[in-house]
This record gives sequence, C-alpha cells and structure tokens, in this order.
Amino acid sequence: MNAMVPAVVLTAAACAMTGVVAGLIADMFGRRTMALLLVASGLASASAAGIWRLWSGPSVPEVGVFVAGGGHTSLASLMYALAAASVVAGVGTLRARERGVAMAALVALGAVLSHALLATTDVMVLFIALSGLAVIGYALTAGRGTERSIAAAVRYLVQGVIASGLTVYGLAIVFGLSGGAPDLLAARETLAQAPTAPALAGMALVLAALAFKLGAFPFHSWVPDVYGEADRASVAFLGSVPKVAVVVALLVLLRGTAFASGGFAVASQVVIVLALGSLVFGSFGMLRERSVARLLGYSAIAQVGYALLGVGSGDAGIVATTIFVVTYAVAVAAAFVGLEAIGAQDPRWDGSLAGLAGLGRRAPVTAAAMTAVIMSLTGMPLFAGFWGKLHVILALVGAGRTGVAVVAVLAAVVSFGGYGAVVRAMYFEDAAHEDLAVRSSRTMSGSGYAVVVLVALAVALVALGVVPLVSGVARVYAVFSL
Amino acid sequence: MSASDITLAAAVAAMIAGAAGTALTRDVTRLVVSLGAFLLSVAAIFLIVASSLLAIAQVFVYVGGVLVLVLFALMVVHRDTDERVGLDSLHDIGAAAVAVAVFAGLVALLLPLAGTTGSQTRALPNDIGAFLLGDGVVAFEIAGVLLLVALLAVLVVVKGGEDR
Amino acid sequence: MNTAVLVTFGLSIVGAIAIALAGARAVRFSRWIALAAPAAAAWSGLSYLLGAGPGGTGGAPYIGEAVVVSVRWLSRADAGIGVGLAVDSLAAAMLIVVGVVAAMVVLFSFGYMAEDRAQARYFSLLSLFTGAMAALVTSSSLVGLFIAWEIVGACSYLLIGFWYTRKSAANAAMKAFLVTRLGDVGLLAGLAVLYHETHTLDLASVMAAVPDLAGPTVALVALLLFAGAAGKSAQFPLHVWLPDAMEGPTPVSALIHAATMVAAGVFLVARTWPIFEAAEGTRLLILAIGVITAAGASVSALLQTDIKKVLAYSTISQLGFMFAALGAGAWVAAVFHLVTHAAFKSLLFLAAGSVIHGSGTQDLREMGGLRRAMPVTSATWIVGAAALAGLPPLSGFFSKDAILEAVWHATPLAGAALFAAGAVTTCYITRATRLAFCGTFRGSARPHESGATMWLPLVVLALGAASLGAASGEFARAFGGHGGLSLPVAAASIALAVAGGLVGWRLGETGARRAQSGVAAFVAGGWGVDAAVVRLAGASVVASAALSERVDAGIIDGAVRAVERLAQGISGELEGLQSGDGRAYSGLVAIGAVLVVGLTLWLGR
Amino acid sequence: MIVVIGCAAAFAIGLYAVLTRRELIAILAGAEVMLGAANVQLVALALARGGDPAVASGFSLLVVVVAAAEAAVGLSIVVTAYRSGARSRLEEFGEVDAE
Repeated sequence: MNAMVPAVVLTAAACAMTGVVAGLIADMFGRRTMALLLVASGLASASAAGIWRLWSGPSVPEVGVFVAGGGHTSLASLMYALAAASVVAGVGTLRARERGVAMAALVALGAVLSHALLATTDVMVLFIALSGLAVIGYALTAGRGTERSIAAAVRYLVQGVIASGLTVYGLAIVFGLSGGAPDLLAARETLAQAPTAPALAGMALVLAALAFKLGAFPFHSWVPDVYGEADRASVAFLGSVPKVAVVVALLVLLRGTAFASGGFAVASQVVIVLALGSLVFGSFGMLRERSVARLLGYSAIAQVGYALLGVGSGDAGIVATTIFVVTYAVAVAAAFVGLEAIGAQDPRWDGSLAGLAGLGRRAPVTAAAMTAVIMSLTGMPLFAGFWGKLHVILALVGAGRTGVAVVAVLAAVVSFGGYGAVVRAMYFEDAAHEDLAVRSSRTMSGSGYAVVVLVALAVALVALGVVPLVSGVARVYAVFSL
Repeated sequence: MSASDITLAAAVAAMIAGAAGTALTRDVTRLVVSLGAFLLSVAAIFLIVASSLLAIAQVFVYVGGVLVLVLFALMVVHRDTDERVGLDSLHDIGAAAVAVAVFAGLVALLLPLAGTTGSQTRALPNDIGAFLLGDGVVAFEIAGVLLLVALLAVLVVVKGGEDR
Repeated sequence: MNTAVLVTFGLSIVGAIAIALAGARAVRFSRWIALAAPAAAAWSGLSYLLGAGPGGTGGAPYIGEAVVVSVRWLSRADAGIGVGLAVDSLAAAMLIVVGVVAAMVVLFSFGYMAEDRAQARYFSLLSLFTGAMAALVTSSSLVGLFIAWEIVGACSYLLIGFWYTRKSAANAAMKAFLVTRLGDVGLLAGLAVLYHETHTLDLASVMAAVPDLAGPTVALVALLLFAGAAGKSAQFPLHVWLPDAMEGPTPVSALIHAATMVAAGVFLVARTWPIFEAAEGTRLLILAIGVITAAGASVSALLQTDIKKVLAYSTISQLGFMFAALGAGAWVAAVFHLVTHAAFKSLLFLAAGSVIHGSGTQDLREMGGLRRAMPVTSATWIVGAAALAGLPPLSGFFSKDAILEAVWHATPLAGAALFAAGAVTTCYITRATRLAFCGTFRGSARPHESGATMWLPLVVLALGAASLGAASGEFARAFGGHGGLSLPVAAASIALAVAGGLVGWRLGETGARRAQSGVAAFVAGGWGVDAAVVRLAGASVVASAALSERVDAGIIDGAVRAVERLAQGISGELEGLQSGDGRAYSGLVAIGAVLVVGLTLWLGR
Repeated sequence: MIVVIGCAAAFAIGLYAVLTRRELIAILAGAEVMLGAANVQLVALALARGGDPAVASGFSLLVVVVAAAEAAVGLSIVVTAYRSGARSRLEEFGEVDAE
C-alpha cells in the first residue's frame, strides 16, 4: 500500500499537518503570532522536504494514486513555499483576527489538498481535494468579516454548489464508464472502449469543474469578486497554489490518463476555446477596473487563458504550461503579498488604483518590488513571466496554432493597459494627500513581514527571469518538468 | 416485474417527488419535509441497489445531520417573523430551459448504458471498510483532512461575521 | 573567442546595480563605474576588427564565426532554441559605435547632470542600457536579439520619463512605450512565423533556411520584421514618439534617441538581410517609407523652435535615409550612414545639451550669438552640422552620397526626393546654427562655456564626425560594395547643399529678427533680395508642415485614440457579464457547463 | 434504467431550484438534491457497468461525507450572512461597486 503513496508526499503532508496542529495548540494558549509562525514553519519544512528529496538524487517518477517524483516534487515544494509565504505575509492581518490562526491553518490544509490534487489520477481524491479547496475558498473569503466579503462568499458559494453538483455527475459518468475503477490510469483500457459520447460528456463535466476552479471563462464570475473582497494575504494563497495544482491536474488528466487516448483529442480544442474566452474577457476586463485587487482578478482570468493555451497545445505544451504556471503562481502570490504590504503600511488605503498614487516616493522598496512583480505578470523580458508566456506562444506555434498565438499576443498587448495603470499610478501620479508623518505613525505593526516576503518573491521573479539568460532555460526549468 | 423492481420504482418516484417538492414548494415546513423525503428515498435506493452501510450513512449524515442543520438555519433566519414564512422563486424560462437541456442530455447519454447487465451482488459493510482502508486509503485520509477543513471553515466563517 | 563582450555585460549589470546601491551620496564616485561597460564594449569591437582584420568577413551580413558563448534553452532537440553571443564585423562596428558614444555621453553627463538629485538612477540606467545594446548587436539568435530589444526599449522608457514628476515627461514615456510596442508586436509575430517555418531562431540557421522558404512567407516575415524596425527607428507613421521623447535628459537623447537604439531598426534589417534580399516587394515598401520619412521629417525640422526638436526631426529624417538605402538594396551604405550619423548626431545633441546648459533655454528664438560665449561648443556644433549637411570632406558627405547614389540608381523618383530632402537638411541645420550661434544673444541668462567633462566629449565626437569618411574604403572592403564616389552625384548633392544652406541662412536671419512673432509670420517675414525663393520655400514649408502636423494629430493620434476607445468599449460591453448579480453568475456557471459539454460532444461526434 | 431517468430528473430539478430559488437556504436545499441525485447515479452507473459494489459504495460514502461537510459550511455562511445584515435572499447580495 505504502508503495502507492511515495514517501515524499507523506513527509511533506505530515510536516504541514504538524504545523497546523502545533499552531492550533499555540492559539489555545493565546500565543497568536507564534501560532501563525508555527503554521508557516510547518509549511516551510514541507517545502524543504521536497527540496531535500530533489537534492538527494535523481527522482524516478512513481506512478500510482499519485504520480510523484521529478517535476511533481518540485512543484509541491513550490506550493508549500508559496503557502508559507502567504501565511507569513499575513501575520499582521491574521493576528488581529480572532480566528486568524484557523485561517492560516486553512491555508496550510489547502496546500496539503493542493498537493494531493497535483498529481492524482484517482477520481475520489480529485473530488475530495476540489471540494476541500472550494470550502477553503468560501471560508477565507467570508473570514474577512466585512459585509462585502460575506456577500462575495455567498455569491461564490452559490456558484460553487452548482459546480460541485456537476462535478459529481461528471465523475459518476467517468467512474461508471471505467467500470467502477477510481484510478483513471488503471482504467485506461476500459474507458477507451466505453461508448464515446457519454465518455466525452463525463470528461467535459470534469473539465468544466476544473475550469471553474481555475476561474476560466465562462466560469470566471467569482474571480474578481473573491480577489477583490478576501484578505489580500489569503488571495496570495487562493490565487496561486490551487492554480498550480489544478493546471497540473488538468495536464495529468488530459495527457497522462485514459483521457489521453484517441477519442479525446477534442479536449484540447475545447480547452483552447475556453482559453481564448478567458484571454479576451480577462484582458479587456482589466482596462476598466479601478480596484487593484479586482484588476488582478481579471488579470488572473487572462493568465489562466495562457495556461489553458499551453494545456491545449499538445506535448510541447506540457513543459510550457508548467513553466508558465510556476512563474505565474509566484508572481500572483507576490502581487497580493505586495497589496498586503501596501495596505499594512497605510491602513487607510481603500484598495483603489488612485490610492497608489505617489507610492514610488512614499514606499520606494515596496513600489520597486511591486513593479518587478507587475512586469513579470505583464511578461516583460528579464522577468520570470516572460519565459512563461514565450514558451506558451512557442508551443502554440509549434502545434500549428499560429492564429491562436497571434490572439494571445494581441491580448497581451491589450493587458498592457491594465498593468501599465498600476505602475503608472505608483510612479507617475501625485498623491492627493501627502501627510507622511500621519502615515508612518499609523503603519500597522507587522507590515514588515509582508514587505520582506514581497521583496523575496520579487527577487525570485527577477532571478528566474535573468538566470535562464545565462544558464539556458532548460537547466532552471527542468526541475519543474513533469 | 419482481417485488424489488417495484420497490425500486417506488423509491425513485419518491425521490423525484421529494426533489420537486424541494424545488417548488412555497412553504418552509413542506420544504423540509420534501427534502427529508428526497434524502430518505435516496437512502432507500442505496439500500436496494448497493449496500446497507451506505444507506445507513445517508440516513445518519443527511437526515440526522444536514436536515437538522437546514431546519436550524431556517429557524435562525426566520425567527423574528410571526406569520408563516413564504418561500418564492424567480421562475424563468431560461433556467427551465437549462434544466430541461441537462435532463434531456443526461438521459440521452446515459440511457444506453443502463441496459448492460451488471453485478447484482450488494456490498457488505466489511468489503467497504476493506476498500476504504486498502486501495482507497488515500481518499479516505484526504476526506479526513477535508473534515478538519470544514470544521475550521465553520469556525472562521462564524467568527468572521462576529468580528465586525 | 571574444571575452570582452562577456565582460561588457558583466560590467554593465554589475555597474548598474553598484551605482543604484551606492545611491545619491556616493554618485560623484560611483558614476565613474558607468564608464566601464562602454569602454569594454568599444574595446571588444576594436579588438575583433584589429584581430580579424577588415576583409575577413567575406561580405556576409551575418556569419556564425567568433561565437562567444552559446547555450540551448530547451532540452528537447526539435524545439531547441539557442541563445548566444557572436561577434562579427557588423557587430564589432556597432559595438564600437555604442561603446564610444556611450562613453562620451556618460562623461558629458558628469557635468550636465551634476545638479540632479536622481543621478544614481540615471547612471545606473545608462549602464544597463549599454549592456543591453551590446547584447542586441552581438546576439546570435533572434530570441536573444528580441529580449535585448525589449530591454533597451524599457531603458528608453525609463529615461524618457526620467523626470517623471513632469506630466509631459510621463506622457511622452508612455507614448514612446505604446508606439514602439506596436512595432514590437509585428516583430514578435515575424519571429513566430519564422519559427513556424524554419523551427529555429538561430540567426545562422535561419539565414541558411531562407532560400527554401516560399516567396509570400519571406515577404510576410520581412514585412513583420520591418514593422518592428519601423517602430524602434521611428519611421512613418510610427515616428510620432521620437519628438516627444526629447522630454528626457539631452545626453540620453544623444545616446538612445540619436545614435544607438533608434538605429537598432536599421541594424535589424541589415542583420537579417538575406530575408529582405529575397523580399523585393517589401523592400519597395521600405524604400517608399524611408523616402517619405526622410523628406517629411526634414521639412518638419525646418519649423521647430526647440533646438532638440530640430535634432529629433533631423534624426527621423536621417533614419529615413538609411531605410531608403535598405529599400534600395544598399545595406552597406545604410550601415555606414548609421555609423557616421551616430558620430555627428550624438555630437549635435551633446552640443545642444551644452548650449542648453550654458544658455538656460531650449528655445532657438531666445539664443543667438553663442559662438562668442561658447567657442568650443559652437566650433564642434559647426563640424557636426557640416557633417549632417554632407559637406566634403566630412563623414556625412561620404555616407550620404553612397545612399543617394544607390537610391538614384534604384528609382530615380525616390532619388530625386532624397536629393530634395538633402537640400532641406542643409537648410534646417543652417537655420538652427545661425539662430543659435550668430547674431546677438536674445535670452535672459548669461551664457557661458561648459566645463571640461562636457566639452571634451564634444571634441572627441567632432574628430570622429570629421574623419570617419576616411573609413569608407575600409568599410566597403569589409562588407562588400564599392567605396568610391560617383562624381555627378557628389557634385549635385554639394550644389544642393550649398543652395539649401543659403536659404537656411536667410530663414535663420528672419527668425532671429522676428523672434516672438509666431510660426507663420516667422516664415512669411522672410522678405529680402531673394524674397521669392524664401516665400516659395516658406509657403510650401508651412503648408507641408501643417499637413504633417495634421497627419500626426488627426490621423495617427486619432487612430491611437480610436483603438483606445474601442478597447474601452469592448471592455464596457464585457463588463455587462460581471453585473454583480449573484443569480446571473450562477446561471453562467450552469450554462457554461452545458455549453462545454455540448461543444465537446459536437467536436467529438 | 428507471434509476438513470430518475436521477437525471432529480438532478435537473435540483439545478432548477438552485437557479430560481430566492431564499439562500432553499438554494442550498436544491444543491443537496443535485448532489444526492448525482451520488445515486454514481453508484447505479458503476454497478451497471460491472463495477465492484464495495468500491462504488466506498466512493459514494465519501461523496456523502464531503457533501455534508460542504453543506455545513454553506449553511454557516448563510447564517453569518443573515446575522451581518438580516439578508437571506440571493439578490440581496449584489455586488456593490467599488466607487
């Protein structure tokens, strides 16, 4: 039995769970900061476990319930690290909340569920992990406790239960057609011989469920909502870690399991359609948005479009998608950590673009790091995001979808308007009110956590953008290839 | 038509009736009763086609847990109104069209599959336990994580509302 | 192996970081670091030329020899894209240009930027720019070139908006960014098509594969690459950003917006010459655009009252000359003109910077008589102006005549237009010279000569501007083509230059006398002995300038605004989906799922 | 066969309830109907295709547990939302514009 669950999965999950338990115990004694840091350190050691596994020798992919090893291990490490970053960055906010530690624990459990989702070919695990992540999403959104955030959680919940019902039905079909075998890898033969139309419908429902989780068009409605209303540090987790997991799960399902066989070639076309819709909707949606977090929500829709383009462009797309989703996850986590830092430095900030005016002078370090993050999201060369977009576009062209690639490039051009507005607000616009003294005295204690995490992530983005120029992309990103 | 077939048909009919009642009634009490009927008939179908354990779990978890929760929530939400609370819907043709499309699509896709003969044996509780602690242990463990998640989530949500 | 190139990048990045870290207080010391990267770039170019010897390249625009370093990106063999550095004669020539001009600009900036509080940022960006530009010219693959291309664009953006508290500077930076990106989209699309067709973006392999490509494909690729080049090199109708870019510090204009970055478009075309050689139709378009740009911008330059704007339009016009040469097939002439232009135009910009520094104004109408107060500046300016005008034996004469000859032989009509543009060139530069340096001072400040760190670079560049013509023979031998002069062309161009100069002299005088009376009166006021000539010239100048103004404001800006409005409109329409109504959202999820299933079944039927 | 039709019908009815009900609790009740119907379908299809009853029942059991957990969280959100402003209908939770 244990052979089916590679040791590294257990080790990492155990580390994270230990952190959760330790944190909850510390919370009982009222040591909230310590509790939060315990949760974070559990996640950090989970991340380290994966890195140690990579260090200790070339990993052999093991196939079972989990397809672990190689890229999956490093992706899991990355996810735990990002979850830890979100907890640490949120220390300032979370320790002011009565259930802050529980929220951090939800983040940690979310990382464990994402890890489970990352490489599973088991429909049961897939379903439970998806549901768990949905529940975490509702709770973290409502946990902010404002009327608006609760309203957003309600809207998200109603959409989520529909998606959940469709997911179970889709899984019912897939599970039934594969002769009652939960492992899609084992069910390759059975599923390939099943009647095509129902099998396709089942796959389409599963695809729709994953697309909902990703926030792809037309399942996108909750994204700007949740990104705009939940705690910024929570979004740093919600927007990054589950995204990596779901995108990779999609890759594994569509390219590695029963769905990869001949009759399912349509999947890539459907994915491309969803991707194009997301690209167009997200890119244009960014243009009118005045709230930074909601703008990043639209950006997330567009970026999911790129990830799906990678998923839809054949074998060459596997590496491209992984590279893209890794760079995007780091960037989006950093972006929301940055918003957390800005909000912590100036509690009066209302989250609007206009409120960022003059940030370049008020908080030069935060603004510079934020600029690097935005550049990476934009896909500028020298930043990690460039490599992601470049590879997706090259993969598309390689797969003979030049027209789609052109649309992707054009959508990127449209999105410049949205990203440019953020940088422009920080550097090129004057603040309406310049009372630095008041500002600094009101700075919440704990903003330091967010700033440090932000700078670390921004440096990582620049490093991931520059190092490949020197070493070649292959060496850096080989760690992440599946 | 054997006796079990007739029982099954009755259970299915009760399930549809319960669902319809849940969807359409304008009365709170009837909603709860309809939902209860639906959940119980699901348990009955489980009992007939699959396993007694599943049916018992369905009764315990849903009828004993969720239904009480629904009732409780309804009471909280409507405690300050004296008269009988009405429930209404925004019936619209679009939603009906979507629902009909889903129904038609599912029947068209799945009906051909149902004719094939399957195993007629039912699962014993022991077998289910062996599966969940054997091949299904990962899913089982992760369901445990999910329950912890749900517990924390409820705490966070309720406190989040109070923090304001 | 040419490790000096690697040293250039290292110094550039390390320098940029070191200067930025050292901050404002240590900048008097740390700014010397910014000289290191240009010096290394110039040295690496020079050492290659001395080592390989002219003539060693056999006339090809790109050869894969002298590869400095090369790495592959993706491990998959078929999808592999190499990125690497290679030095050949063309790259070496560009390296010398970049290195020398950058070094002079940095040195000049010591004095020019002495009072600025954000010097550290300035020198740090200059250092980074130099490295990126060196990477651009030495990249052995189009991907590397594109990356460097974007980085120099970003540096340009940041330096135009250097004084970002000024609204106009911030807007100019944004405009430059957006307009050049427009071209970059074309370039990226071109690379995508190339990659699709040849499965490589390695320069050497791409060039080897060009003969196998279908005619329309080559034409398309050439067109898309040219779109990128036109954006960077400010060719009509993408030229609108360059005059605005003068909002940046003047030495930046000298380096980026005169000598190096804007010439990158010319370099790109030269680098990928086999593609353009095979695409005759596209070359005709390039010729047309080049001639339109050269003639239109030179006329626009005539009417400017801001000394930097004169030079900006002049740069656009000279780049038009280069593109005309490329269109006519004479890429060697274009590259040679690129080199000489880099020398004399950066000289002119720096001299203008010195003038601005010394007289406290950018407005030509408030200058005058500066030759007495600023002898070194005015002497070097005149050398640069004469080189720009194409007077023998200065460098501009040789390079421009090569272009005129080539274009004349290709299409006499275009040649004639270029001859006219050459005459207008002399005209505007003479006018500007007279307005600034002759007569009496009309401004309010006390003009004074600039310090040694400022005039020394002027002298060095003036020597280059004067003498580079001598290299024309060497150049022709290194790249192919012939270095001799065609006597009739030279005679005609000299005659036209002299005539243009005389008209310009008159324009300068009237402008000086009626300093404040507005543009139309300014030209119309040119009564005198040769009133008829001046009036004819003046009327057509005003008319065509007004036309170009209207093209700029009405059509191009209008188009930009229309695109913006369209995007906002689409955005507004899509916003309807995000209505804020929870019911609509959940409906969308259900309908979406039905549609996804339906689409899947339909596709898989 | 009858089970397949019945489940499809119940699922569609549940979906209709979710889409049209105004009271949040009624929406969640509709969602329970969807999940219950899908769960029956899961068992029935797997058995019809010759699946192992133990495996199918185990999976179905997990679905029951997960759905109940989701329902608990959903109801807690509904109650919290009500307490935060006496709102219990979906249309009362419209998005307020940022400005």
